[in-house]
Amino acid sequence: MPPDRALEESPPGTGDGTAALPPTARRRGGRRALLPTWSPKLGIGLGLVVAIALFGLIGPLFTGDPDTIRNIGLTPPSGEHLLGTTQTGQDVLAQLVHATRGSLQIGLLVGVMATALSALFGIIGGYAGGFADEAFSLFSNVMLVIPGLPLVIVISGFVPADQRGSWTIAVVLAITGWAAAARVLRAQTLSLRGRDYVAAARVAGEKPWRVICVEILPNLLPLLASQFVFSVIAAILNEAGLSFLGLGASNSSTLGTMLYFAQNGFALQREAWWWFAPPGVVIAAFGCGLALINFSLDEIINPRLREAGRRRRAAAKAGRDTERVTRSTAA
Amino acid sequence: MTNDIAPAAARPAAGNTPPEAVLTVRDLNVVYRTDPPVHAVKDVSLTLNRGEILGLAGESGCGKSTLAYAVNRLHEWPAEVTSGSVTFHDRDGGDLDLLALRDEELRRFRWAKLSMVFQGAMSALNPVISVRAQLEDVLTTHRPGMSRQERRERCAEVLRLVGVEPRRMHSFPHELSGGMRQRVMIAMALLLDPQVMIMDEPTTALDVLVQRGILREILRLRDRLGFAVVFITHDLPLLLELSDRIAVMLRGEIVEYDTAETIHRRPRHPYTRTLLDSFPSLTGDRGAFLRTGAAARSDAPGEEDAR
Amino acid sequence: MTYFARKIGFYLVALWAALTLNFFIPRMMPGNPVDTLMAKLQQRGGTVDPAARKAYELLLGADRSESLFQQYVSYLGNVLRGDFGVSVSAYPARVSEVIGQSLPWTIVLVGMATLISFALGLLLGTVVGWRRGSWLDSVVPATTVLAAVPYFWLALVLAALLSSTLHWFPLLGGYDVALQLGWNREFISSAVYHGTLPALTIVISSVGGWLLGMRNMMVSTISEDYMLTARAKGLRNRRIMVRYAARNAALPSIAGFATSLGFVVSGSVVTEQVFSYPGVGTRLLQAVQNNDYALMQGIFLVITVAVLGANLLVDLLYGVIDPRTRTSH
Amino acid sequence: MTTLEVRDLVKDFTLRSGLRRSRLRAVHRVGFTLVPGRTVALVGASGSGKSTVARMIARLEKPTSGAITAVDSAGRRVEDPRYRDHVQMVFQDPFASLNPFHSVEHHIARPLLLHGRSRGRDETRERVAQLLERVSLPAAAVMDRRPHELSGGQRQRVAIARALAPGAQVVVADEPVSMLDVSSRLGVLNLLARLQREDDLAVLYITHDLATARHFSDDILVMNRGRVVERGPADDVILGPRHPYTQLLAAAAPDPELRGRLGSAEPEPETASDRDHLTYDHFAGRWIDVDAEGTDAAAA
Amino acid sequence: DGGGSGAGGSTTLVAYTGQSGDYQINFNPYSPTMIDGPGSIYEPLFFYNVARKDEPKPRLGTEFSWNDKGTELTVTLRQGVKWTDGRPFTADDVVFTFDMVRDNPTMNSTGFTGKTTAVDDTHVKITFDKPSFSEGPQILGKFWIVPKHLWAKIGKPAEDVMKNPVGTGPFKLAEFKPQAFTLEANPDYYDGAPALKKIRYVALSGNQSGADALKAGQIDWQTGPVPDIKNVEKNYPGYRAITVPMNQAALFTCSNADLGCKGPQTDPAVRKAVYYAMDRTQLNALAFENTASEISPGFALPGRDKALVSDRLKDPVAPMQPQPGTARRLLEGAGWTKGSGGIYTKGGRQLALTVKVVAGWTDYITAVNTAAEQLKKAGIKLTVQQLSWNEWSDARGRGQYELLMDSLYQGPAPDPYYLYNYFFSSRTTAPVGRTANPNFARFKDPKVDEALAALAGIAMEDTAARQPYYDTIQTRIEESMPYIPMLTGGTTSEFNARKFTGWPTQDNLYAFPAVWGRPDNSQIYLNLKPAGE
Ligand SMILES: Nc1ncnc2c1ncn2[C@@H]1O[C@H](COP(=O)(O)OP(=O)(O)OP(=O)(O)O)[C@@H](O)[C@H]1O
Ligand SMILES: Nc1ncnc2c1ncn2[C@@H]1O[C@H](COP(=O)(O)OP(=O)(O)OP(=O)(O)O)[C@@H](O)[C@H]1O
Ligand SMILES: [Mg+2]
Ligand SMILES: [Mg+2]
Repeated sequence: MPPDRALEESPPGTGDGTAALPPTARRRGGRRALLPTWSPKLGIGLGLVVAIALFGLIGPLFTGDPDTIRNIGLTPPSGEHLLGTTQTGQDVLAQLVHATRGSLQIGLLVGVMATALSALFGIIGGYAGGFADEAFSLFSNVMLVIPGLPLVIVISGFVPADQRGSWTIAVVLAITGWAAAARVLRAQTLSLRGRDYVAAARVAGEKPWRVICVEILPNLLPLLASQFVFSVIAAILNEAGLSFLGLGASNSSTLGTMLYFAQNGFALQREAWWWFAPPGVVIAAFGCGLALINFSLDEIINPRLREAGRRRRAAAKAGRDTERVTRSTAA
Repeated sequence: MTNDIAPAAARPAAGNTPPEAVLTVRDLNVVYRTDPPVHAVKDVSLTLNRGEILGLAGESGCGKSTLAYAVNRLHEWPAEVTSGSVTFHDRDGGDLDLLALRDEELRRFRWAKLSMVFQGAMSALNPVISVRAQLEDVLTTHRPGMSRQERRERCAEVLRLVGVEPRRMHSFPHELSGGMRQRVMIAMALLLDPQVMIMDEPTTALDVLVQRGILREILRLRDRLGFAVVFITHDLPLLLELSDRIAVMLRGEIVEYDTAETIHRRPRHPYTRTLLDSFPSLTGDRGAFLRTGAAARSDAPGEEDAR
Repeated sequence: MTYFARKIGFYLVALWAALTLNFFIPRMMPGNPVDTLMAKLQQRGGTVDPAARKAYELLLGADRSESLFQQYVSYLGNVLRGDFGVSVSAYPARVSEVIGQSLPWTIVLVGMATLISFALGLLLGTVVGWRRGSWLDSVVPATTVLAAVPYFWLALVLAALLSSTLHWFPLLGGYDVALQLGWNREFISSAVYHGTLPALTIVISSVGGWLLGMRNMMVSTISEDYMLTARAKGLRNRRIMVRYAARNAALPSIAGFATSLGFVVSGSVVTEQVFSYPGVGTRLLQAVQNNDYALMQGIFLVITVAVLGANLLVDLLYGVIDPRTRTSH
Repeated sequence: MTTLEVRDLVKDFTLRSGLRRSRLRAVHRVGFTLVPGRTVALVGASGSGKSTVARMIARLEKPTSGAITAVDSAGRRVEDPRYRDHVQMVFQDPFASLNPFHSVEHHIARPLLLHGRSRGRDETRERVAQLLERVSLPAAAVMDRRPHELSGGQRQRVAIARALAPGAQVVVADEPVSMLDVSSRLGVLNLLARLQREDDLAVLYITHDLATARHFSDDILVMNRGRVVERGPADDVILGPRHPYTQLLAAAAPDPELRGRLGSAEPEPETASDRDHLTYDHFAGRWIDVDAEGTDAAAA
Repeated sequence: DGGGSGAGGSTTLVAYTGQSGDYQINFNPYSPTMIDGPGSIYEPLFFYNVARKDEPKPRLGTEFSWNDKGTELTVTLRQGVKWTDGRPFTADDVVFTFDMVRDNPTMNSTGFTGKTTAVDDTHVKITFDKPSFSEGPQILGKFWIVPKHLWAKIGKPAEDVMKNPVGTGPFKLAEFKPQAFTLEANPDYYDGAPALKKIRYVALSGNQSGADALKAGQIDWQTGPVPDIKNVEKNYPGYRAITVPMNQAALFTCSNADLGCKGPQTDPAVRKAVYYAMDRTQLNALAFENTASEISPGFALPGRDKALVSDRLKDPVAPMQPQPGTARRLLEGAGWTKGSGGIYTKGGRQLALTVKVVAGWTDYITAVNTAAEQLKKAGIKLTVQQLSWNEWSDARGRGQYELLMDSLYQGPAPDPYYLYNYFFSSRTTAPVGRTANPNFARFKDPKVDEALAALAGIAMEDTAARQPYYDTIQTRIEESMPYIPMLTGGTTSEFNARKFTGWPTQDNLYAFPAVWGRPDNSQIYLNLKPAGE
């Protein structure tokens, strides 16, 4: 009897479970498969994101009021103002810290809302099929072609001005940003819906919402995570773009509005790089960090990518192993 | 180009003339450089004779495909042939050390002398290119001198050989049934009149009835064209019926290598016996299986497995 | 044929829905064109007599006695006849005239840039994907940095560097305005010269996305079984890369390309702002800022039709490039 | 003990191509009865409608017409909410039928909880362990693993345990071993056979492998293009096939005993026969036209 | 040439009017969306310099006179003037133009009702049914005379874009492209062809690109902010800048509770406390780069209207330094008490105000943010709310705001009368909820209304007779302060003094030097000469 099948047919309790694991056992699967594999890319990405998040979260505790106006006007970085001041003498570092927090907040809000919307329309549509599916996918396709720019103004108009701020812009960005993801989710759900384990759950008597939440959703997690990350990047970038056009989150401070004020204050023309560069750099670094994290998520969604990623690293190691294997072959 | 199809060669394997080898594999080792490394093929030695059908049996993951790919050097990283040799004995007399071929030589060798048929024909055919284009690809690459007309005719000819109407040439793979796709793959493998054809589970995904039809086709073509076949499957009864000799693989090693008849009647290795017993015979004695009788009362592993 | 009928049916419904939304969205915006115009004149010329308000109300027809539904019906009718009405912000020009004047610039600049970035992305993606795991792969994350930089920021910095400081490119505009418009060498070379930097910024910021998508698809495609068949067939590497790998891997990108073509118009707003480039993006902004419903609707319609049209085209073309879809279901 | 009766089962699928729709009859007037302690095998080539029958029995698909009735030991009809307590299904692909995200315990505990067969964590865990041991798996070692950490045969055992968890007495096994490695197939089949005997289960064993159908079932139904073309005790059907399709199927099954058969000329399958729509019933010993007589006559 | 492409030849003046996006052809001087023409192509009868108290300069008219009651205006026309198509200009053209404006409500943007008759070929008479001295500058200075022989054939003159404009002006259209259009000197101009041969107007995308183009020497004249305004001459070699105080920046308040205004700002004490709490020096430095100047709480321009500033005002100009004491006294006098956090309260409600400002108007945003900090020190809480322009103007029109930041604008002649008539007359206001135009503060004072009515019947030149009424208006305004004066905003223009000479200077402000000022810019074009000629 081949030893590696010992467990398969051994009477209960006698097999020592671990020794008899089939060769595939070391492959990752289940919940652990949902975690990205560690790689330098992921490390750098997480590092950037965490650093910027901390910067935005606890930074405000250490800097002063970003709105404090000083008569010194525009000054380059100095010991007192590490990143200099704006034309109204406001401390750029303090502004940057608050703006980062504002942008993160918008990114997070949009990420959550857009992902929720796309999950709602994509997964439910995909699972329910039939008319609901047709209607949902038509709706998402229409949403895909609606221009977002005027929606910003329209939706802002419905929110009382004194309650307006990053929320409003986040809602708009979410509303205009979920559709593409929903299409992807729908396709994925359609394929998961046909899986036997979904059928098995139904045979076991599970309710539809439970099938969706417990059987289907977890397997969509990497995809959802990737879409979340993506919509956070997109939200921060779009918010900056809208702000540049003067349509942004005007009553809250974000990196976009900061850039907008820098631009309006002729920061670039005055070569006040300390005012213009940092917000862009923070956005770029944050987006880049998220993109790097997304690389790892991509590898979960499409395991073939992982193989490609591993090649190089393993190749270096291969030299050492060859020796060992050939020796054991000879034996 | 009709002389591409050699006149039916003698069938040495079954006859009395001493067998002439077309492919020799000696002490082949293949390792997957993963973490930890997998030693997928261990010291395998095989000889494939001209016109013979060699069955390669073994359960999933024992290294059958790895062996087959190694012969054609299809492996990419992380697979690596660590030692051994594969020699091709050409009809014209020359020997080719396949593992030593340079890239361009290897490219020329592939398909011209040794062709392959893979398991899933749907995925083995490019879904977005028509069947004809995929057939002609081979000819334009390996027979650059051929005219369009000749190419067209050659494709039609091989399709006819495998029993597919030539006008289906213009179809795309998904427009063909599974059986037809597999036939197209075989037709493609015949295009250059190779001396060896490696078939890696060519019928596993097919319906029993279709499978039968294809197997019959392979035998017929082999008899007519005289190529040798390496037939890989885990379906031992099928091999017993089909092949001349059988090699049984277990965890990368060949544990038994003999004529089909011997393996069927007098299996020596316990694993071969296990394998044989895994397939209840259709027409044999029903009592041979454990369903009824005292033995069936317990499904103690030893008994369940021992057959 | 029914496949096409179904597709076209879907697009018609989507078009109708989009048209309807386009009708209502601008109408929900606060403010009205007359006040906007008044305020603009005050801001610019200084003096506006209070009586002007009445005059402009009459001129621009701000008081709408028609019910919303009537407006909607006549809007749909007009749109079908290709009549989008009169632009308030460019009164008394017709919307079609305003758009017709600006659209070619946008289409040429942003369209070409999108095309170039798509082609370049596909090409680079093919090469990087084919040589996956080699040092080339480490270039990929770098391109995402470019995509993560806010576009206008990148554009402004590049413009400041390449135009203002190094004087390699002209700073603003679509051509040397001293030249005569027309299909002569001088004008075209001036237009190309002026378009290079804006196009470059678009390409830089968008090529990474195409590259990454194509690279990932290449990696997936390479492990398909038919790639193994192709290698076993002894085909040349180049042929395998192009005909087997790249051709199949490019399919999803092509669908994405159609969508991105549709967004050429709306995506051009920022580019045109930064480079003072003539085009329809600025018009959109102008329409939004001036409560110019008709112009807004006209431009939305162009965007919608462009997006839907591009998608329809790809849906139909997809049948040609991907035979599997032709007989699906 | 539950008995399951299938009568006059018909299933039509609507195929959509563009705006046009067409109907495909996947199952046509199929009828049979599953009784405790007996295994019925459903054999046939690909696309003959076997899985569709199974899915209708598992209520994953609604029959177009016909009836599927489960009757419990007291002779009462099993109505909807309780139906799943009685009838369960084992799927073909052990890799796809277990959710890679959940542990083995979850897979078995859920039906236990859903069908009120256990309460509380500890009891559930204990019952899961019992079930695992019944399917010859070391409960302690396996319980907290996830499907990918198990071999195919082990997974199929988990799937069987899951089917038994609600206390089902009718088990539909749709090609339970065709995806398994050759060497673990018999183990799973033997396990099914043992459970069937011990619990007096009624089993519908779906397969395209005539050999295992013969050895692991009492009766065999042969399906072709949605119809049952032959029925009878296992040996009678395999060794003495009457319907041309059954004969063809039997001839196609590899059999080392018949070495050399492949090379020799074989009769090409007749494309159409006048008996195509008839059913040969070995029990009755005659040809039956279900279209005329209904499945009651056949299922007798 | 300034070096950049697009600048044109060395005799072409490249002007940027702030146009963002392409031009849409429209040379109809009566169209609100016309892109140019008034003054340059079409001429008024006289030129009124709003920047300085000048006599009106003759253009098509040579003299004018009112009767004593101000109901009859007689104008003498210039002789020997030709339209650019060669036809002679006559009194008929003037009559036609005036009648056309009167009879086309869509063109009549000032509510002109006069009857115009041609006395002879060179004299026209306009009669009104009530005293209309104040209408003079509008009629004489802003009615663009158009050729009867062409315009009489147009069915709807308000809706024609005049692709080929024919006028009497010093310039005519040479070429139109959406990205730029060019005017060239009219060789047959009655005063001789202007020295400036070509003017090219270019389209850019706004202030930023204007500043960039200026830096690159691609434009010769623009009106708008540039970085570091004080050092234009150093930063842009050859260029000069000029700043003219013109519009008064103020915090508009919805001041009139009777008309439906709500909030603490309806209390005059609060408005005045805000007025005294502002640090105008700091505001000027931080928000306006010191280009703004003093403001009079009576809203006469301290420079131009110096003579009219009432000596009965408490402050002839608003204090540049904060006066916290005064503010405190005012508030406490009105019953406000300092509450927790240093903010005044009354009746349990905090002295908290919301100020609306247009998102994107950075100088104003900076100003209100700065003011918020300053007011905090004085115990007044100011919350800044940025709105899209559309919403902001909607709120302003309907009076749905507490405070907003905006500026008051002047009329067609250098006289504060127009501003008072626009912003402080009860005829131009409306209850909250209905659109006011432009008395957004909803200020209503019978004494002011009376004074305005009286002023309409007194000739503009008769300053002695007018002054008492100005005194009344200014003191009432100071008393009530519906628009809380901040600073007088300067309009800054930058121009290429190396390429052209003859630009206005602070000492010789012969026209308001804004490139978008029409017909002011034409007056400047007429004065410019290419350098070195
Ligand atoms: N790319 C790979 N990386 C690492 N290990 C691999 C790879 N491909 C195959 N293996 C391992 O090599 C061994 C042999 O695999 P191979 O595919 O040759 O088996 P096989 O006999 O063809 O099986 P099957 O019948 O399932 O096709 C297996 O243990 C497998 O896990
Ligand atoms: N959801 C469906 N929609 C449309 N047609 C279907 C559907 N499911 C099955 N069919 C069709 O019904 C017929 C019977 O299918 P079924 O899966 O029952 O066959 P089967 O006997 O189980 O085959 P196999 O041995 O391949 O599993 C086939 O022709 C199939 O194409
Ligand atoms: Mg294999
Ligand atoms: Mg099936």
